[in-house]
Amino acid sequence: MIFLVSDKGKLKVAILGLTCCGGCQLEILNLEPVLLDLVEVIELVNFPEAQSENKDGPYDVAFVEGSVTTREEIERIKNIRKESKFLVALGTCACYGGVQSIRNFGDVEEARKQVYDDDGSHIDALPATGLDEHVNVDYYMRGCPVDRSEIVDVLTSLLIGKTPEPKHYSVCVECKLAEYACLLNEGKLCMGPVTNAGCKARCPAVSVPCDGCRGPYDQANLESFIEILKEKKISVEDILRKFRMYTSWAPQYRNLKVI
Amino acid sequence: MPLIKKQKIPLLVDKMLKKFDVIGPVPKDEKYVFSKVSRGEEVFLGYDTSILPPKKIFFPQEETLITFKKDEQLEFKPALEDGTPSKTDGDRKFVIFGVHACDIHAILTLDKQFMEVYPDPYYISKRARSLIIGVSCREPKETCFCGIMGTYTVEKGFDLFLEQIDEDEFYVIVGSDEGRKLLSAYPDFFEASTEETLEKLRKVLKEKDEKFADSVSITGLPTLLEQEFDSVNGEIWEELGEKCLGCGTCCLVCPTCFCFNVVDKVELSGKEGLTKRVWDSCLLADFAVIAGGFNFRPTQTSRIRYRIYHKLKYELERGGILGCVGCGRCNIACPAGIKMQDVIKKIKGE
Amino acid sequence: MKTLVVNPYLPIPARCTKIVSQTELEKLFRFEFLGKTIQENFDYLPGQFLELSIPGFGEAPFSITSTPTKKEYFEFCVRKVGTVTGALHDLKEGKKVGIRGPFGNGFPLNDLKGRDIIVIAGGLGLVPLRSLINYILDKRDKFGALKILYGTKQPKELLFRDELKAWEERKDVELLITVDAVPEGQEWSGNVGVVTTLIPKVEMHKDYTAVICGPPIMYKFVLRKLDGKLREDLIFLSLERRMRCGIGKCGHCAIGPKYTCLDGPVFSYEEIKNLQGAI
Amino acid sequence: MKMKQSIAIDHFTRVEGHGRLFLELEDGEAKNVQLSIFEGPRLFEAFLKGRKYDEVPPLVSRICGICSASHILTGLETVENAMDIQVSDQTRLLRELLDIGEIVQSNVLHACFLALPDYLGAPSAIALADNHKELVKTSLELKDLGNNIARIVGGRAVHPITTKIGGFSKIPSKNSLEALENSFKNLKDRALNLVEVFGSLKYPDFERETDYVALKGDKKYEFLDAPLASSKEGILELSKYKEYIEEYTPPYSNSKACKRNGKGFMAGALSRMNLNHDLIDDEVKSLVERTGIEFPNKNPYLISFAQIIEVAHLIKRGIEILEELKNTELKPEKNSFKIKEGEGIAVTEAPRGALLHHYKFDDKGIVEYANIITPTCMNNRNIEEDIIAYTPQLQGKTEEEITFELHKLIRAYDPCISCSTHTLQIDLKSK
Ligand SMILES: Cc1cc2nc3c(=O)[nH]c(=O)nc-3n(C[C@H](O)[C@H](O)[C@H](O)COP(=O)(O)OP(=O)(O)OC[C@H]3O[C@@H](n4cnc5c(N)ncnc54)[C@H](O)[C@@H]3O)c2cc1C
Ligand code: SF4
Ligand code: SF4
Ligand code: SF4
Repeated sequence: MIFLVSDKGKLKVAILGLTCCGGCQLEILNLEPVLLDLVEVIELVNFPEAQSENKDGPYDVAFVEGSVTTREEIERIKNIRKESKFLVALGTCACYGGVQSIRNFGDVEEARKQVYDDDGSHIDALPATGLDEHVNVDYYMRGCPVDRSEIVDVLTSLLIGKTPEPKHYSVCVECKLAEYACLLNEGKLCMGPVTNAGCKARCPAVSVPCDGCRGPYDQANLESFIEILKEKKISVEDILRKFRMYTSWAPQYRNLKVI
Repeated sequence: MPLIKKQKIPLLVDKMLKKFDVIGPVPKDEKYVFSKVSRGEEVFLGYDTSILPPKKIFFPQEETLITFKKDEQLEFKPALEDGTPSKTDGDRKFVIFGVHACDIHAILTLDKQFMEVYPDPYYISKRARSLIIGVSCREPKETCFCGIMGTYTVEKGFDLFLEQIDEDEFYVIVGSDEGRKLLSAYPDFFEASTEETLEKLRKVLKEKDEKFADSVSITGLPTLLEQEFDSVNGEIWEELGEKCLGCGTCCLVCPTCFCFNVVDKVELSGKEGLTKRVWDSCLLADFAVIAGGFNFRPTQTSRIRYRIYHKLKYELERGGILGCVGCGRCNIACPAGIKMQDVIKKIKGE
Repeated sequence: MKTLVVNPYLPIPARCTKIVSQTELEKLFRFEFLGKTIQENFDYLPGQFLELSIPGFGEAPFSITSTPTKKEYFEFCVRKVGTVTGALHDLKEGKKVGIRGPFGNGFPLNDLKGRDIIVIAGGLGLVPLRSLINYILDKRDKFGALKILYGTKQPKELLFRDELKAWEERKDVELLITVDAVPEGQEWSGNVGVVTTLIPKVEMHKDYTAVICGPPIMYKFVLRKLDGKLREDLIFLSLERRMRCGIGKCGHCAIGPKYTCLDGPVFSYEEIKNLQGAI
Repeated sequence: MKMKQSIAIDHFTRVEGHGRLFLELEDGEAKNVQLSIFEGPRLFEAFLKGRKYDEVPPLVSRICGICSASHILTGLETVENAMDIQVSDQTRLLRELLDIGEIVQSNVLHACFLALPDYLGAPSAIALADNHKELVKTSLELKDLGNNIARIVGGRAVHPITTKIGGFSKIPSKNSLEALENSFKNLKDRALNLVEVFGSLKYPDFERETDYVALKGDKKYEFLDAPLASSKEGILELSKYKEYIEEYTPPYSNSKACKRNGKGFMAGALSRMNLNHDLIDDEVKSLVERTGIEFPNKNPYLISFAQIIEVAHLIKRGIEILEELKNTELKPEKNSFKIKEGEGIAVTEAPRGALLHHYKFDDKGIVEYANIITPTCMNNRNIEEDIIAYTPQLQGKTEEEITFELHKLIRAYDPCISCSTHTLQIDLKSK
């Protein structure tokens, strides 16, 4: 309900991690300018990366970063889900599996055996997936890493009792609003037209084509996009590799046919 | 009527900067953008086109409309100053230096949209403080089609217009009283014109008609479109719909597009916040979705068709002005290579 | 038509004075502007709408469902479907929201005065029509016959049950109600079938004026049933589109060259018959 | 009768990633120590194979969010080594600046947010704010400065974007560099003051001699551009790293560990300080001298102190760089080069210590072989050895106290666990 902050006290928040680089949690710690204001309105019930006194749920909101890569993690994420009213998949790893899901395209078990020979049997390496292969996710906060302003937006939304609203358009929108020159039109493989907005076109901002780290947006016209790339004489291998960077395990990309 | 030498323009801008804010085309990443300048030489009049049109000055990409407070009392306040070029200088006027003819046409259509029926105070507050100094294009660019739209010259909507008649000379056309005042405020920079210069002007204008005018014209287009909507030739739309990426950039760079979305933002305290508008695009999938998920334009085909109808037919029916000025920005921006003039030609069967 | 404020984007606060639950998803909200003079001077036409804003959640257009003949308050009947409507459903009596308007053209009272009228409502479409119906009933001698056809998906979705009963009992109103289906566990002894099945059940002459409001898909079927029966310039439809401003600026509600918020939401069939994307 | 006792710390807190410690004590002596890292394996070296050379830096950046710039910079250097690409002084300077941002950010994060609460008796830096508001504020501002450098030079705080092979995709604007310089200058005194704060903390009384491995500068305290050296053996030749760093996989961990000459060794701020203390900025040096703590030093708890000394030093170095950049005309560069077959190795100092990358490319620039050794892997063994050496000193303490002390010791190393779990090296031969 409206202005929950004043009505109901602090929001109980957990910030937890599975397998990833830790960069998205770091983006929470990187909220320096508002961090102290933030802890006025939320209670960090469980945040092992930053504090040593942590409690189990229930939580109002759990931010979970990282991909699910081991059996133990499957159990963990299921427990976290049970304990959380609102589950945010924090970052591209939690949303889609992240870079480590590139390995899913080969034989993971085979790879593990090859490296560890006999003494590698203790290592559990499953295909790396996003959280939603195992539990329901209430909000996908995409990005490798996430944009810290989105963290604040989502928290303020939840604080007033409003379900945060996802964006339904591509990076190009933010790129043009910020008046950056179009890199795709210069012949560079920019994933902007098929990628979820929300990063304010960080990469085009510094003349680097979008790598698609926020994954495909829901109405992305992949067929036309791939056709356009080919017309620009970008090789099929380069196209495929670009789709296999950060969000290769997104359902739309998993079985993508480029040729 | 007077004349100005090319090399004097930066000096004129320097002088103007003492009294006005000046916004002009400046280079950025091998393209151009309209931006506030601090020195006259930053204004680059030889620019081809800007990524975003000068529209962003009156109608910024993001603009706060209302701020609200919710403590004991619920309070709404208009946020008028936000987003204006001279936030701190109160009502300092600003000069937009170097606007092309097509963009002036576009500003006229925006004026209609924002200044009639429920006048928009946010637009007006900035529009009323602006002076527009136009500049002519000497050559049409490949991406432009002002020839088709008839917008390569302009008669009103500016305070001064600099028509280049020579490598280093501009003929100054006065478009308003404010423009006339500018001339008399900076007499040192202008020269009197002679019969010879007038002759040059006539010649330049005549050559322009030859250089710019396109064999394709828009006459009859609205009627053709009337027939085209669901007709057998509807394949045009299907084809475009398949190609279009739905990225929306064509609208975002368009000087006459005016659609926006409205969003609220709240402070962490939950007690204060604001309502802002952000540019929107009818090519985005959920533009016409209503509660319950019903989408009035459910396919990309229906969306791109709507945009083209809006530009070439509906705007004309509503306000007597075409919604497209042929500036070519959408042609440049469209990653799918969809070009408005190609569509026009196709509809006209040329 | 009077607008309340010079800045057309500026909401003014109003207090919620009464909330009555209608169905599982719909509630009736009564509001009053904070200043007495503002409330007293607030005038509107049946069929017009207001923009209601809940700070932080946003703004949404809602038809005024009360009649302008009641000066002390105004009412909305709102279905919970999303952000703003969700927050509104959580609202408590005594709390405040922002209001802008009224906007839109409203029903063409001049075309209705002195005429026989048939009102066709589907689901939530009854909300703006209730304003018109009560207006007509409050000025009964100024209008001719009044026939009301109303359909919902299932019995439990019927709105304004008390009023429906009151209308039914009046001699000068003919009210027919139908439901699409009767799921198990719900009681219903009336008509079953979509609202168009009611049309052949009422007598109409060619000069009847029809006023229609319902979900997008309903229009096509109703118009097909009315085709040739009534004059096209005397069929009026109230349409819904996405709206962000209510004043013809944001572009979302465009139907071809028309703006639902400025030129509508009420259109005559004649006006939109050939309009691309209207129906 | 022998007293057997086992202690398990199941989930480390205030470290990045997931790990646990298992320890068996017999009469107070540590018999069996297992530092195990159960963060899921990521298999970077496996999926790097088949990628194109220019995808390597952004991909390896994702090994670790905290030291993403170090991974990128090391990756860039490796590719540039393999393909004989030279970079300009401008690029070198901007890279150094970016690196300073990362070291400052990471050192402050570790020393002030993760380690300091142990010394001031608080469960977290956020809780610390109740009694030490100014200290926490300074730390936040310093960390923010580190991140702002990355935002301005790299385009983003975590996983920088502008860093391309051969140079930068975009040069920071004069204005933004000026703003940076101002924040450096504003924070300088407070950064120097932190040296005093950390110099006066009561560190546990524990020393153990080990082999300290780090880059060794010649004229300058180096993070990017100097040879690797050991306190025992002097300069080490990079191309032969496999001869003097032995990687192995403990059967209880998802992370590799390293030894040299059959023993653990230390990488990180204390190793750097032990090898390069004479190259510290003079003003900082005299502050350090006043604390009475001397380098080289064998107390691993002093890693945090060394980190703070580095922060102060780097703030001053940053000001120097920014002044130099102010006087140069920064231009966008287009560095053209030829893709070719080759092999490259590079080592730099990431915040937690030496970071080594090694790749082989085919003639199309496709990765054929990748090997990465991260500082956390280098330190894993040394931590275990420290625990063995330290536990006798803890005799008589309760289990809770022992757990706390050991946790503190592990935390002192600032292990970055995500960083270490990428390294399950696989030679994925596609069949
Ligand atoms: C003139 C007019 C009069 C109206 N009168 C009434 C009335 O009297 N009573 C009434 O209840 N309603 C009325 N409505 C409808 C009402 O305005 C909407 O229900 C309201 O705007 C919904 O707002 P919301 O914030 O609750 O929903 P939102 O949160 O905006 O959305 C609700 C639903 O819309 C869909 N949706 C919205 N955005 C998207 C998107 N981007 N992508 C996909 N789906 C999306 C989804 O299904 C979502 O669940 C009227 C509308 C108009 C135009
Ligand atoms: S640069 Fe990329 S994101 Fe920007 S408009 Fe072009 S394609 Fe879209
Ligand atoms: S531009 Fe693309 S790759 Fe870059 S941050 Fe945004 S979504 Fe990620
Ligand atoms: S710019 Fe091109 S691809 Fe993008 S929405 Fe417009 S027409 Fe479609």
